[in-house]
Amino acid sequence: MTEALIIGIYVFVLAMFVGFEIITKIPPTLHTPLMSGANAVSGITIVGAIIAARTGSAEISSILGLAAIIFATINVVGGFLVTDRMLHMFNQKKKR
Amino acid sequence: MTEALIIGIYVFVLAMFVGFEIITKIPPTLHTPLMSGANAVSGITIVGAIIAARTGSAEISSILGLAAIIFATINVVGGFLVTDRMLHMFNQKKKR
Amino acid sequence: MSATAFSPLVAILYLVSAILFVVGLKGLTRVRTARRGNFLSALAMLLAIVATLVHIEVLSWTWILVGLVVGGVIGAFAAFRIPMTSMPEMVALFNGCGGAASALVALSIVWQSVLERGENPAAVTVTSLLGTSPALTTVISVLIGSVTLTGSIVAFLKLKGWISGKPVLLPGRHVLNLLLLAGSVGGGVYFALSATDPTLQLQLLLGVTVASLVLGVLLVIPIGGADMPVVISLLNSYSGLAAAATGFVLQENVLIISGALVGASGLILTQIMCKAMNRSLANVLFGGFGAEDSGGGAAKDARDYVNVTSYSPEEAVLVLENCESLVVVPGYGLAVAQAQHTVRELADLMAKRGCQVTYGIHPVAGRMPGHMNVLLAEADVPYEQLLEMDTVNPEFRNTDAVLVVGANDVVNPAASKDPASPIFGMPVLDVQEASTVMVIKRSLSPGFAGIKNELFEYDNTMMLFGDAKKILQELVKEFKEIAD
Amino acid sequence: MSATAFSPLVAILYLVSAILFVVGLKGLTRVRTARRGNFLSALAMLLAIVATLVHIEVLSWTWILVGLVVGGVIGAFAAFRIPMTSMPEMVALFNGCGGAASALVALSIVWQSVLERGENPAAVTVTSLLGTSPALTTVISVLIGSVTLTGSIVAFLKLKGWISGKPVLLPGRHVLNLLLLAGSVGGGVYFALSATDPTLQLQLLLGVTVASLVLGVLLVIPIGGADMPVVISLLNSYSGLAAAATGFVLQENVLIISGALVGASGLILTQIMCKAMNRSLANVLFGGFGAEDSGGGAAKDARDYVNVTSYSPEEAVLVLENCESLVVVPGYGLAVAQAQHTVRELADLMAKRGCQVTYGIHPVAGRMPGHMNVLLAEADVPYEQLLEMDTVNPEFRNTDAVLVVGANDVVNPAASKDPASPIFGMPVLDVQEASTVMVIKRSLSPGFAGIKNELFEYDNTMMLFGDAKKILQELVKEFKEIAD
Ligand SMILES: NC(=O)c1ccc[n+]([C@@H]2O[C@H](COP(=O)([O-])OP(=O)(O)OC[C@H]3O[C@@H](n4cnc5c(N)ncnc54)[C@H](OP(=O)(O)O)[C@@H]3O)[C@@H](O)[C@H]2O)c1
Ligand SMILES: NC(=O)c1ccc[n+]([C@@H]2O[C@H](COP(=O)([O-])OP(=O)(O)OC[C@H]3O[C@@H](n4cnc5c(N)ncnc54)[C@H](OP(=O)(O)O)[C@@H]3O)[C@@H](O)[C@H]2O)c1
Repeated sequence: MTEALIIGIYVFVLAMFVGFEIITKIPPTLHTPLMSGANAVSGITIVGAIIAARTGSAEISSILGLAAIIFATINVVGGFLVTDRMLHMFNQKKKR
Repeated sequence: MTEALIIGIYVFVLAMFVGFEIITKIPPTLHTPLMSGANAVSGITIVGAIIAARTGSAEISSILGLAAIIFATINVVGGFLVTDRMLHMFNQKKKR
Repeated sequence: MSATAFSPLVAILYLVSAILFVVGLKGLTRVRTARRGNFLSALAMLLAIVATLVHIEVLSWTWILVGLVVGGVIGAFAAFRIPMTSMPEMVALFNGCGGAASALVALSIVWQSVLERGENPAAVTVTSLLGTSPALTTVISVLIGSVTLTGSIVAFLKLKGWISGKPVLLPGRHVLNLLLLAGSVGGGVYFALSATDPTLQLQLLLGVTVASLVLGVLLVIPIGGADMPVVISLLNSYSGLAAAATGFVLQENVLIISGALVGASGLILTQIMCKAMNRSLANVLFGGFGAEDSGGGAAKDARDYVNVTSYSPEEAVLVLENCESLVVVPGYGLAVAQAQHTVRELADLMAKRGCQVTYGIHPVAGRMPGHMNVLLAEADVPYEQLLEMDTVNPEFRNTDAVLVVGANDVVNPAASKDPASPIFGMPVLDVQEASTVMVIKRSLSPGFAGIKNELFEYDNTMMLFGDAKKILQELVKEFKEIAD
Repeated sequence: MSATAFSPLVAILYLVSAILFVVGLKGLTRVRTARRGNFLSALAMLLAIVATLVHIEVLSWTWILVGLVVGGVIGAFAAFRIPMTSMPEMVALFNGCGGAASALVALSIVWQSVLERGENPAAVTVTSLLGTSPALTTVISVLIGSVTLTGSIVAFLKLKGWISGKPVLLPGRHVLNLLLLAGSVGGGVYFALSATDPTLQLQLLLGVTVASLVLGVLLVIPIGGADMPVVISLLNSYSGLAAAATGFVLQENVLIISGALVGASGLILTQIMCKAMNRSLANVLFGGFGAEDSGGGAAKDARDYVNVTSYSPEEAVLVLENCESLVVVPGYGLAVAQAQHTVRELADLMAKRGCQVTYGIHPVAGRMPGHMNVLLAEADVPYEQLLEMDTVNPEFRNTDAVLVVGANDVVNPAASKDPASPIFGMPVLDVQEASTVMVIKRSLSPGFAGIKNELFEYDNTMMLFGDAKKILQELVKEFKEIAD
């Protein structure tokens, strides 16, 4: 095991703890928005997709990268917008 | 800034988040035990003290290291024992 | 990062982005802060993307821009076009995209760093070039990403009704799944540890990919359509873990952190959802709940019921017009009939006559968490009128009438009375305590749990058979006639 | 780690240790799990120590063992010997030890890696040898560690009463503190960034050490003795941050993680404690609360009071023997008089006569959080009889008698009635609602906040002047006589 892997594991474990702790009691109304918001966050893999596609060559790796960018962007853009749409609905109601 | 420093900062920030999140509502009875328990944990600097004193030479660094070990061990041993003593009292009461 | 040189500035930007993700997700757990939380997460994502673009040596912008624009347009279009009530399907699809992206990134890294090297490609393997642990995390990323992709697609199809929502229980499916999993993991480990031949390594990788794609299908197929929200939440957690695995491959902390955040919060949310249905996660995943052969108390049609009294809308209005308090209990049927606007119209008419109208919302009514809230919010029902289960349950004994619109399991008294019932222990709405209970549904067919509901036989229950929207429209019409 | 080669096994052991610290600290926040939590933290520490010993190349065990044994014996001895009621002092001292250790480790690293090198020491500085950021974190560790050390010692002395608990308000202290802080930070930065001359660097480091030691004293001296628990909690947070800084110097993640955990949890706990007193942290640190010149409503003695009626223990017993319900409200005076056993004796006698006895515990009664709980636990008072403020407050109106033993501020009605009062807004126990209030204290001198308490003038208040233990003993004696 390399030092880089170990450090990754440290960071991973700590972030898991943070993830477990911040989600505690959550009202049922927010289950779906949280799900779709978190889902959008998992689109962070877009960073990797950009790195994969950066050569812009016609080689397989770049084509895979392009596909990855498209999929990841759908996930990110769609996810955040859909979440906002849902939450907007609740907020509107509360203001009255 | 070196990569090592940055990684340290990542780990530090994540651990701060964990620390902030795990302490939420805490009954007043536990304020003092938590304080002294956390205090004992900060004695983790004993790891550094051992490293500092490992040469066992008569040089200043080792003497500083020896002093550091003594202080850190007082903190660790005293802290955990005193916390346990306090908590023992509460527990006893509850069992009846 | 393996692909690029270390830059402190970019590392700091990534750190800020990770912090914003934490703060954003935390915000999403409170109604007051949810929207800002989502916004902060989106900002974090933007920051991460910009930092990446600044950081890496982009050799050609074309594909990156094409990818961003195409994906962005599709995503935005989908997000704005779909009706609110199809949210779970949409989230499933988006989630599948995330899984696919993680798997594709890992595959692309393999091609790029090994197969497409200028030197003799036959001489190097992923392991010899990148090291054992990146090779291992690559294959983990591919495995989890692929399972997420096909699992999400199956969930989507089930929710859309394009394939049967019924659990498909293949014989020996547990053994088959175990074999596939063992094959994928074994192949992956062999890929990372022992392969010395690049051709073999490539074959192994493709084998793992195919096996995990199949596994994703087989894992979700045996789960009933109505359990899909739980499955999606779990797959969402997986897509986070896949992103984290990609982060290990690229040695990028921001991916590891955000991926782990999603992984952990997805797991917690899945557990919360299972708890609300009073079932274990294992039961959801492997129980084949809702299949034809589901346990005792199964009911298919009217033959199981005695003493059911059916009423006409006119008769119902005679009761309703004298009510001083009404609780509307919506369920999945409201969504099917798209009757949210009509129910609101009726409620407004009643309120105008001085009746106090509230809505009793069961946490798992409908087919996704918050389903009823979303539906009623779309019809502009005031937020204050929506009462949660714990608030409304003590009120029923003082309520004149309850109007159950397309709900079934969430008002089934067996859940608290009959220990043999499959839903025994799930907290339900005690509508039977009210003076009169009106139930609108099309027939005596069961709800999601596939069991009989003796509420329909109670003496104070009036059944109004028909499509929810049609019945409600008739009620509204009758009411208006009275008013004239 | 700079001092040793990387070892995956040790890194994993450290990770397990860090996880145990998290789980342990979390456990400490619930009564049910607190003891196990403390045990897990101790286990984590043991694991970290063992991993370190296995890992590093120990050239001589003598000093390490001597250090561990000497420190362990002193720590254990102190922990077992001190009475429960001196906990805050003890924690302060332990905390000072932690700060000192962090500072010493940082200093030792400087000596070891720079000054004691075989080569020409004049040619290298900390910065040139270890790099800028380790140099910077070294000086941070020294700074925070030193402030923690002397600050904790002053807190200890104030609590012990060896120096005056009164705030010592030097003129111009804010300016002086700012200068010292600026000097330390400036010196530290210069040390890390620009020094090229090892002699100058050494002088700077010693200068920073001395300045921070002085700063620690000056920061705590102006704070009143009764605010020491808050100060100790804050210093506790600092000692965590010092440990984290040491972790940066050594590039050891387990130190960074545990240090940050303590830093963060200490901050939160400090805030919680300030909130319970309804004061801001800034007010605690810089307000000089409890000084001679403290604002309106200050009261020194009996001249400020009219209409105070003093009773004898015999008269009090006449009232008590007819009570059906009694709430004992203990305060700081109970601790001073060490009257916890006697109060319990009285309560038992009352209970035997059929009176229902409970204790009303204010969250900041006494001089440390949980002070009263610890005290009464020592006297074996059953846990169920201790009621928290929110539980007991609605009960007072139905209570026959309240026995206030050495409490003052926590039963001061001005907190809810008089907006000009310095303690206005702090939630208090509404003892005046009971039929009779008996107050045991030695005189009419004020409590910690230094203000008048008009409760003593109320018509339903009976003052019993004298040392709490003595008065209670007399009450017990009278009671026994009645029983005979
Ligand atoms: N909310 C979630 O997150 C979630 C997730 C997974 C599972 N579930 C499960 O889903 C169930 C939800 O309970 P529920 O009471 O809301 O629904 P349900 O028990 O599934 O019952 C829905 C009822 O609506 C009726 N219906 C369907 N279409 C209709 C229409 N057009 N007009 C009128 N009635 C119609 C159906 O009867 P007819 O066919 O006779 O009309 C059916 O009995 C629970 O068992 C829960 O555990 C919920
Ligand atoms: N608990 C914490 O964590 C904490 C921390 C910081 C500050 N504080 C502050 O401390 C105060 C606590 O309130 P409190 O009501 O418990 O105490 P208090 O307001 O300080 O009053 C204590 C009273 O006990 C009396 N007393 C002292 N020795 C006695 C003896 N031997 N026998 C009988 N009476 C004796 C004193 O009056 P005589 O001199 O007339 O006898 C004094 O008025 C609050 O203001 C709180 O904000 C608490």
